[in-house]
Amino acid sequence: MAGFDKRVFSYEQAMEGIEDGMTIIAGGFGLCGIPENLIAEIKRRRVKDLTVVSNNCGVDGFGLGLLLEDRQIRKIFASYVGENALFEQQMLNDEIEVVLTPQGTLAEKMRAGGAGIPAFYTATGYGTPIGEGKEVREFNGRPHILEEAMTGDFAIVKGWKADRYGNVVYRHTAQNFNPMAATAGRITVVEVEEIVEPGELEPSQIHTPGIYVDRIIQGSFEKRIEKRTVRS
Amino acid sequence: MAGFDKRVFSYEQAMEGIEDGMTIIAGGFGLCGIPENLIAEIKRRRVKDLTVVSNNCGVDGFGLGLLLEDRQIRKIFASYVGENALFEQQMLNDEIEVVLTPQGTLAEKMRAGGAGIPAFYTATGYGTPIGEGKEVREFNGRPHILEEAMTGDFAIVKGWKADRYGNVVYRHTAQNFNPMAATAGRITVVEVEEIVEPGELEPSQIHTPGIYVDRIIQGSFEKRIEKRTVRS
Amino acid sequence: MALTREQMAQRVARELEDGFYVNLGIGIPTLVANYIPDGIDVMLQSENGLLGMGRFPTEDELDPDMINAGKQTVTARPGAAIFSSAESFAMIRGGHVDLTVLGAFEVDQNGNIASWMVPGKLIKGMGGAMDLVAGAENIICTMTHASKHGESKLLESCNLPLTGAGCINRVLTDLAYLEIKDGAFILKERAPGVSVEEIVEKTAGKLIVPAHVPEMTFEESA
Amino acid sequence: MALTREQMAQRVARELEDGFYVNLGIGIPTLVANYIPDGIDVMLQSENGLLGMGRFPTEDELDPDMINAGKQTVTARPGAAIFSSAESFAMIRGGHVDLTVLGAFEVDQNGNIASWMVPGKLIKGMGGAMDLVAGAENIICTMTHASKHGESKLLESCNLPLTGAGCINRVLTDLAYLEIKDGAFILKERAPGVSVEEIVEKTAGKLIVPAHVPEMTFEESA
Repeated sequence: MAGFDKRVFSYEQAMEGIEDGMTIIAGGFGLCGIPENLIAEIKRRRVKDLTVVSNNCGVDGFGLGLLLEDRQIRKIFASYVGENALFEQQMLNDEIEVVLTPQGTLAEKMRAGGAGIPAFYTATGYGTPIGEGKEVREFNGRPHILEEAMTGDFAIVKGWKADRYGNVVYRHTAQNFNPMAATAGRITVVEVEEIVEPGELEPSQIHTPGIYVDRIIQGSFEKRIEKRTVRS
Repeated sequence: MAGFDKRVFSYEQAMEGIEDGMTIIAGGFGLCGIPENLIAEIKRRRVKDLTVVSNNCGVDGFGLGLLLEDRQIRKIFASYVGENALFEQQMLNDEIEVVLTPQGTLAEKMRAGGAGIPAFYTATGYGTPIGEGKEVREFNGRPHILEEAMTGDFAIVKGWKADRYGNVVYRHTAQNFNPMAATAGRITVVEVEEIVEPGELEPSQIHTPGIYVDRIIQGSFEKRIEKRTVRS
Repeated sequence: MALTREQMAQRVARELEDGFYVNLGIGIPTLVANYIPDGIDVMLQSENGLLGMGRFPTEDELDPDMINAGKQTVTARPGAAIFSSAESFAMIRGGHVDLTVLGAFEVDQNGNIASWMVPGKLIKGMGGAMDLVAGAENIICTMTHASKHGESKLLESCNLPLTGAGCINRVLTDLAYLEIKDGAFILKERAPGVSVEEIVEKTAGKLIVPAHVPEMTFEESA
Repeated sequence: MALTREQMAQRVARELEDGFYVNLGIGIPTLVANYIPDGIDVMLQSENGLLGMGRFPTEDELDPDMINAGKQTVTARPGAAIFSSAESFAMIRGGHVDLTVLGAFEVDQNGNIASWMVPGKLIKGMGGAMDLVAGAENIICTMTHASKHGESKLLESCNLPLTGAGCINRVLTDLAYLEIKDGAFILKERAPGVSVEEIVEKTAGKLIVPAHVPEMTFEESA
């Protein structure tokens, strides 16, 4: 790997350095735009006591749900954790700690983490259990709560296309949390459907500039659909 | 104007409603990507006592520099105000109030204003005159200062292409402050080089979604170069 | 008679204005999209990062990378924009969405809403609901007026943990359309055949009843 | 002899590492781009929203929509990315830039830097300098060691209003290359033909002088 060539050629290399107890920030919304092969590699490595920051926790047997099977996740920050029987069971048994976080606050915490903003005020959650214990301050006559940024030891991201330099574009609504996750990892790993040559992506149309990205891997994806809804 | 058709067909319409004493948030960096015709229209209307939020203040006779000629700007938030003799003179004569603001903080204040984040912490400016009088708080063992969001009565923005719905893309580094400015205006006016049909812009490649935009106008632009630098 | 889910969606749809950007929550709010009045164009925002949600896809259009916040596969209409979750909630939190429609377990006379958590039951999370109620200036709650056992859900003060404080100003129940103002529910309309007395009886919070409370009307065909 | 501007740029360029993202300020820092060593690839970040700044344009390539933070017309290299000012400073503030090189009026032994304001003189603004020094973990200041009148600019404590507090760890002057650590300047290298005595004399802040201070060398052709 010389200069800015961030390609790796195995999932083992892609997740090299992940250890027990680390914090993982993951892109994806539901099962859309999730780094499915990077998650599978984390399962394969059997690392434990992970803290995961992700909007959802996959479903039974797919996505982050895979990491529940061997109880690899100790704590998760998420906005919605339904659709997963194993998760419910572990939550009820106190085998997993869940920090429910409003979706927009979660996105902004990741963005702030990557952007060097240690904390910000938001009206979201004021007066609710989410605001308990948090500093309250009035701005423009309205109470807001202080929320702190989040970063991870690893960020795992699913892109559509990337160049060797790690510039990434996302496809449709598979973008979701991925761009913020990409900024917030000490080591950011992006798996994509296609790696193209530098110069092929229009510079002003890049969603995640390569400066945020440490490793790029090309993979193939199942892209499971959670709620298939069609019209005739 | 029905539904989401945000086109207007004269600069007079584009700046309708601007009044003395209002706050104008402007896109642009130097003379690159500035809403030059919207500025000219503000000059034509002779509105006074304006507060302007913009990284720079144009040059003598062009860009925001035009608004200095009739002393239309009472106060400006900017990171750099060189390149302008008239500006220097008004500043030395206390005819204009200048609130120097670090460039990244300025960009973040506009973004926060549009995003409903009333305030955020940043290390930028701590221990400097910029930090004086601002709350200091330690995060991760490092002092940060509290900075508040900025919004405007009007935002004036220069785009490249837009559709009727107000979805905008910017060209090259003419993007700069424009996307943040676009989010922070109570009334956001975007002038562009070309208006295209809805559907012509790839949805995931839109820089400014139409929800932020109130008026779109197609214009022609001088695009003056501040520091022409070429190699042979 | 109490409104059907479809009638509730129809009634909410009458609050839409041409050019509105609207976020529709899961359940009855989603149905509102089926009743957008003629001559009115609204743009649906889905908080996972889509402005301009279109119809459900045909089998041929089906794309796993194209979903809405309810995780259903959808399409984008021409002129749609797609963006990150941070940008999506910048829109929401920044007050750029014109109308938000979402369900609730309880609402009270001070505009508090509880919609995400029933202590003792499994908690699945608030998703984007807390951001939506904190960010929107214009919210309609859709809910049943009372539980199956007849207990009011329009309260003096919410019993359940809140989703947001003092942020709701309009409620559509299966019995009535109400506004919330100055610490009281104001009865604006009643469902066809539902008496003011029934609404009074099933409203635990402070209720202001004007002299005349019109009955909602629905077209037969709807 | 004191280093020329070109030699200063050359010396700074030796601190570049393959794969570095680098922000170069106006003046001598800009010249560093001309001396990138063979076999080393760096990506230049320009804070107006360009990662991967290329060479100056030819007349044919000249484009008013393509400038750098110094407002000069530039090009983008293949693999460049262009983005908003908020994104640009997210990179900077978030510590993603590997090396920042910028000028200074004064630096002190505690790593404070003053570079933007001389009271009584016209103030043009700090531009992105305060964000850059607060955000970067790795900064090289380029400056003259002393004023024309011989007054040191490497001080015990900056006299001028600061650009940033405790953020500078390396300084290249026309006389020496120094590190700042634990409240002192550490003399690492001296300009060719410049004596340690001269550097000691012209450094007002606490200076640690190791037993051996190597002389910088420059190729003749440079």
